[in-house]
Amino acid sequence: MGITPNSELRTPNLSVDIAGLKLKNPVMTASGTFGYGEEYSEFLDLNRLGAIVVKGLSITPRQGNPTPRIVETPAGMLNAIGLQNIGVKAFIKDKLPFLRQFNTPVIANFFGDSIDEYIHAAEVLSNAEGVHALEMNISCPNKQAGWIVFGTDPKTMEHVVTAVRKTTDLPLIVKLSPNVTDIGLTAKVAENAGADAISLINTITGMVVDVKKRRPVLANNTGGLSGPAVRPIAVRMVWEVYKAVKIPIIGMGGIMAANDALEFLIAGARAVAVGTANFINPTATIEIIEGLEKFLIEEGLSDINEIIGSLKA
Amino acid sequence: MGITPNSELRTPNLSVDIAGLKLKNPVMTASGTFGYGEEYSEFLDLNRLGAIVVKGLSITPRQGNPTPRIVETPAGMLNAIGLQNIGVKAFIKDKLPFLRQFNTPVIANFFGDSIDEYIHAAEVLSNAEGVHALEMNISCPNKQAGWIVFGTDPKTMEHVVTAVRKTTDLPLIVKLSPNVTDIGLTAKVAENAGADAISLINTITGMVVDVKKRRPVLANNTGGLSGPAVRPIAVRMVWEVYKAVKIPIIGMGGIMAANDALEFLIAGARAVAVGTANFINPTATIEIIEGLEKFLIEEGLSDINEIIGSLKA
Amino acid sequence: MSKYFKAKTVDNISLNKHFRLLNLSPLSDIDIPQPGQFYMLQAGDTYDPLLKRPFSIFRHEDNSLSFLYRIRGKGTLSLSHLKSGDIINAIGPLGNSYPEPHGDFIALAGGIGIASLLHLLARFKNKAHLFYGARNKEELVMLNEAKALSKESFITTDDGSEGEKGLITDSLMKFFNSLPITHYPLPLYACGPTPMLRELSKVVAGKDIKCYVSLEEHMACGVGACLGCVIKTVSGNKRVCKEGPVFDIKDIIWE
Amino acid sequence: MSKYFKAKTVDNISLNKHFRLLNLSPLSDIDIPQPGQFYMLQAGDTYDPLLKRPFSIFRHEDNSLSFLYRIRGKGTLSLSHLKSGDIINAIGPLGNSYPEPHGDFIALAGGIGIASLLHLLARFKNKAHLFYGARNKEELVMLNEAKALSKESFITTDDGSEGEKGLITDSLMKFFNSLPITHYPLPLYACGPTPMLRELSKVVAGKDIKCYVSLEEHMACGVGACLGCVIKTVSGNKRVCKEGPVFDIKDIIWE
Ligand SMILES: Cc1cc2nc3c(=O)[nH]c(=O)nc-3n(C[C@H](O)[C@H](O)[C@H](O)COP(=O)(O)OP(=O)(O)OC[C@H]3O[C@@H](n4cnc5c(N)ncnc54)[C@H](O)[C@@H]3O)c2cc1C
Ligand SMILES: Cc1cc2nc3c(=O)[nH]c(=O)nc-3n(C[C@H](O)[C@H](O)[C@H](O)COP(=O)(O)OP(=O)(O)OC[C@H]3O[C@@H](n4cnc5c(N)ncnc54)[C@H](O)[C@@H]3O)c2cc1C
Ligand SMILES: Cc1cc2nc3c(=O)[nH]c(=O)nc-3n(C[C@H](O)[C@H](O)[C@H](O)COP(=O)(O)O)c2cc1C
Ligand SMILES: Cc1cc2nc3c(=O)[nH]c(=O)nc-3n(C[C@H](O)[C@H](O)[C@H](O)COP(=O)(O)O)c2cc1C
Ligand code: FES
Ligand code: FES
Repeated sequence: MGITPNSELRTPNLSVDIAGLKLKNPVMTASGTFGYGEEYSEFLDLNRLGAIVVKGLSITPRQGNPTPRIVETPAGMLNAIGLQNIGVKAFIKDKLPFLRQFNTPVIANFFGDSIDEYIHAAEVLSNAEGVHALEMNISCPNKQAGWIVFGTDPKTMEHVVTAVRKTTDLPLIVKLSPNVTDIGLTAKVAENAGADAISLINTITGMVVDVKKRRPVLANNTGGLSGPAVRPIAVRMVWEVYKAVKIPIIGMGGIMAANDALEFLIAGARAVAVGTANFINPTATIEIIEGLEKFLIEEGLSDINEIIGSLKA
Repeated sequence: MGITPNSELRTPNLSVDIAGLKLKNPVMTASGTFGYGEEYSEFLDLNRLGAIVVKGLSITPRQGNPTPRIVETPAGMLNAIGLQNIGVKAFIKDKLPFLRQFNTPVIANFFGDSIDEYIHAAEVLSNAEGVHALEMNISCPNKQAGWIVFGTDPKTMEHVVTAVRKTTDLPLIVKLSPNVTDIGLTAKVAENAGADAISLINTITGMVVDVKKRRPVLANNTGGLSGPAVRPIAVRMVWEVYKAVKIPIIGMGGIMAANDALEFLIAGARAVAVGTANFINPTATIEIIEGLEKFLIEEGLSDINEIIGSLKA
Repeated sequence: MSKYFKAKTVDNISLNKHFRLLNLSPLSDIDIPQPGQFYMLQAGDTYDPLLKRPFSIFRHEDNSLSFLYRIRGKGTLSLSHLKSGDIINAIGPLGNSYPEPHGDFIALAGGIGIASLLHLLARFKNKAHLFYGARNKEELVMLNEAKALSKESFITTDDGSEGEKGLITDSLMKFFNSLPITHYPLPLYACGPTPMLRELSKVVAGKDIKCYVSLEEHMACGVGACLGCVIKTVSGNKRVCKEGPVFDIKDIIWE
Repeated sequence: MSKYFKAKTVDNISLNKHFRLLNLSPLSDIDIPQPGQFYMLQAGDTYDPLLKRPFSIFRHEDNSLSFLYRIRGKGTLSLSHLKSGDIINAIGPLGNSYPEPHGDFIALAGGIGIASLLHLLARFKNKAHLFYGARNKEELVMLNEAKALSKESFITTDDGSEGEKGLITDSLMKFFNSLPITHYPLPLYACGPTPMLRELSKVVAGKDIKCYVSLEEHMACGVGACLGCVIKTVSGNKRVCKEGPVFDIKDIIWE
């Protein structure tokens, strides 16, 4: 398949740069689907990952929602974990030491119920040894301001991103909610408020009804849709964001295989995150990394950066 | 399965009322997936349908987009037909006579590039014998006002719905775009502007990339996602709209079987539309109607209206 | 008698790495398919893959339908998993068919395009001047069967691994040039990749010859309802699944 | 030796309308499963169904793994389509296991709950006082096998079509009352529907008896990463797939 001898010889460059953070390859884990790295370390070598994004953290521990928290949908799943987590302090004390053993950057995903909670979590995480970047999950309601979801209201979003930007020198990734009319606009707001990078998409709100019980299947009624079902929406949104901002993009949403990751990279993502796929195939990330290299060789390309944003549309 | 003898005897009532329009059952076809009724008439008896919603019509004929117009996605498909249609006049002259043979209400779906086009199409269709209701597709850009999609901008939407409301006495169904932050709000705007009913969801914008060609698969780059993949999103949106407005709701999005239709009805839809499912199973609508009746009998219910909006959440 | 029916898998024979021959026995009475018509087929009732895929009728005997297919992606891969006894859903026969030839005719097949033409060759034995080309020997599926049903045959492969090295449209061109002009017009029936058909349109341009081509487009419904499969013709948009798949090459506007 | 492996379907035996016995032979070396552990299984590589489903290890012999399952929805239905030779993906063994009994023990099974307990009965033959209940005779799957491996057995069905009519937890209660108090504490191992386990918690309440129950929750990952399967315990949230599925009944906070 058009493999020229010498392109077979040299292995192509897979490393990318996200706001000064050098990744050995563009494949990271999606927050909340990879725990704090431990669970999957028996299935794959964490050193091979581009980055590890940990489960969303808050300033204080969270118990999350009652069960059922999970329900399957066609080519997807809804989750309503309710952001259960051990809190930033326990994370730094009990989980970071394990992650520091690997030469893979750790990105701490965090969130809050209020701007103050965001600021505090960001401060604590910024001072922790072994946290290389912060990913802000703004798909949560602002309990102080009438439960408006930070990520769906430009003003609220601008405030919280600006505030966090002031409190950290780490690369700041803002993770967008897809539940908006104009994703390019929200990305622009984040960029102007000081984000170093954009990641998307977070899950899309959905519901499944148990028709005999006349009840939503999830105890929380609604949950977040992820998996292959959302991929075409996610790829479209990454492309719109790529046209709207200059900062790098981390694309995710239904990436199951290398070909899916390539769709995101070509549409403008400089890196990708793999989420739901880990549940079905614990070695999905590794297979995707190998698949990207294979693709570059077959296409006779020497550097992954050559295809980023290469979409002819 | 809990069938009491007498509930077996009397067949339950399936008929529902949408803004004065009486449907013998709540199952209609989704616009654009059933042509003008002819193609599927050799597979099923059109008299059995709750209503027939025809392919979207414009005041003048449209050629639509170049091909590929269709691409499959996990548990879904993208379409970029580009609203190809024969125009209202040819519809009335060549297609309505066929549809008038059946005692099934015909709902004319229509759209325009400008408020004027909407008004003209609505006028012509309202005076045609055999058109029982109008469904306004507002998921199209307003070419006079900088290509803002009518359905994603409350102001633009209010204007066009108000204008059309003035021009027709037929039941006016406004079909919402799901590509918005707050579907309840847009539904409210439509209700206040004079809509008699709300239908949702239209397709969600998505993209699939051909990684070897570095091109979107669709000639139009993006297309509208439909099929089972979108169902959890559609059910959630119907539930949100049910809580926001008083007018009846027609729910759709990934309905393949009776159980899916029940999810929508329980979440608050008074009727449902079947789209993509027709392509996979031309008799899907009939099987769904029979499945609804079976469910009511098994549950010992005598009237479909008992389950509409019965969600305990 | 409905065009939407269930059929039982008789067998699903592997011809080589890429090609399979699927034999189905319908569980209800079906319409008799004509050469050039197609069916929408789907294995299993999962929603992934979701849509049925179009396949030309390859052979029809009293109560059996046969399809020759090449494994490309999800849909054909899932078909290849079918085992004897498995039940599948089908819609068909769909679309128009090749107009009947009266006497000799030319059949031009590119690769898997042979699937739809073989039915025509079988129906009108020893009348065809067959032109069959493919990338290589392996892609020349059902070559012997096709030859046996034809009066004469011209074979080409891109790599010369079988027949002449070169494009099948070139040897067709040679054939035309060798003919005393009076020998036109044999009707020509062609099925194959779009580039081949586009090339053919140039070959026959200006010639007084009836030329029918079977086209491919992505399809969702297969019955004319979705408008997914349209092509541009001199008389406007036409649906490949309804007005086609067989078109007079002179009507097609190539893009 | 990875816990993520491919296995070949040996056979997939239909026991009756609802139940199947799936025998797999792993294509690579695997860890040895303990009674109470489970595997995440998935047939085929379609995205619908998307997630693997959890199934208790029913039997393990040198290089074969057996699973007893009841067809409920999409996932188990697709498993039921597996034919000999089909390759499937599996993750396991996962979770903790039943603590070893020393001497006699009580095994309480509700319906398909027998799947995880039978492995325990087989490992410790003729030590179990078996309590096995189900809706009806048909749902008492593997009854004879379970009886044969037990010292004594008490059977109930909701409709009395086999054994005593009534709830299995009631006959357990009777059993307790019949015992001279000194005869406690035999350890008790239970697996079955949540209502049965909740009932059990009342039966053993106040009694000085070690009682271990295997719980069910919807699962996505099965390895502790997604937090989808948590239950509330006296020491906070626990993951059924990781800290469980076997818990000391006294630690569980029922909702
Ligand atoms: C009228 C007609 C008759 C056909 N007859 C045959 C036949 O007899 N034997 C045979 O092997 N193939 C035939 N084809 C082509 C066959 O339909 C495609 O190869 C098949 O749909 C590919 O599906 P897939 O999921 O395996 O591949 P996908 O992964 O879906 O796509 C692979 C490629 O197949 C093409 N394709 C995908 N979906 C469709 C679709 N719905 N319709 C048309 N092309 C599509 C696209 O070019 C795509 O790039 C016919 C096509 C048409 C339109
Ligand atoms: C640790 C554990 C061990 C199990 N062992 C067995 C066994 O040995 N044999 C057996 O037949 N069953 C066993 N189950 C239950 C089995 O996992 C479910 O019956 C199966 O997942 C149903 O999937 P489905 O797609 O067929 O049904 P679905 O249509 O998905 O759902 C039907 C019902 O199954 C339950 N369910 C759905 N998904 C899950 C899930 N991911 N985890 C748990 N329950 C779910 C829900 O209550 C749902 O209402 C076990 C469950 C767990 C948690
Ligand atoms: C079980 C589960 C838990 C998640 N938890 C978080 C989280 O804590 N923070 C966050 O920003 N995103 C979270 N997500 C969203 C994912 O990081 C990702 O954005 C989304 O799942 C889309 O990617 P995927 O389709 O590959 O899973 C979670 C997703 C899942 C499925
Ligand atoms: C091929 C195709 C064409 C469509 N054309 C129209 C249209 O002309 N007007 C409209 O309002 N909706 C149109 N739709 C949207 C459907 O009516 C429906 O809202 C959507 O497909 C979701 O339902 P489904 O998942 O059951 O298909 C079209 C959908 C498809 C798949
Ligand atoms: S495939 Fe739907 S119109 Fe041809
Ligand atoms: S199933 Fe994911 S944590 Fe248990």
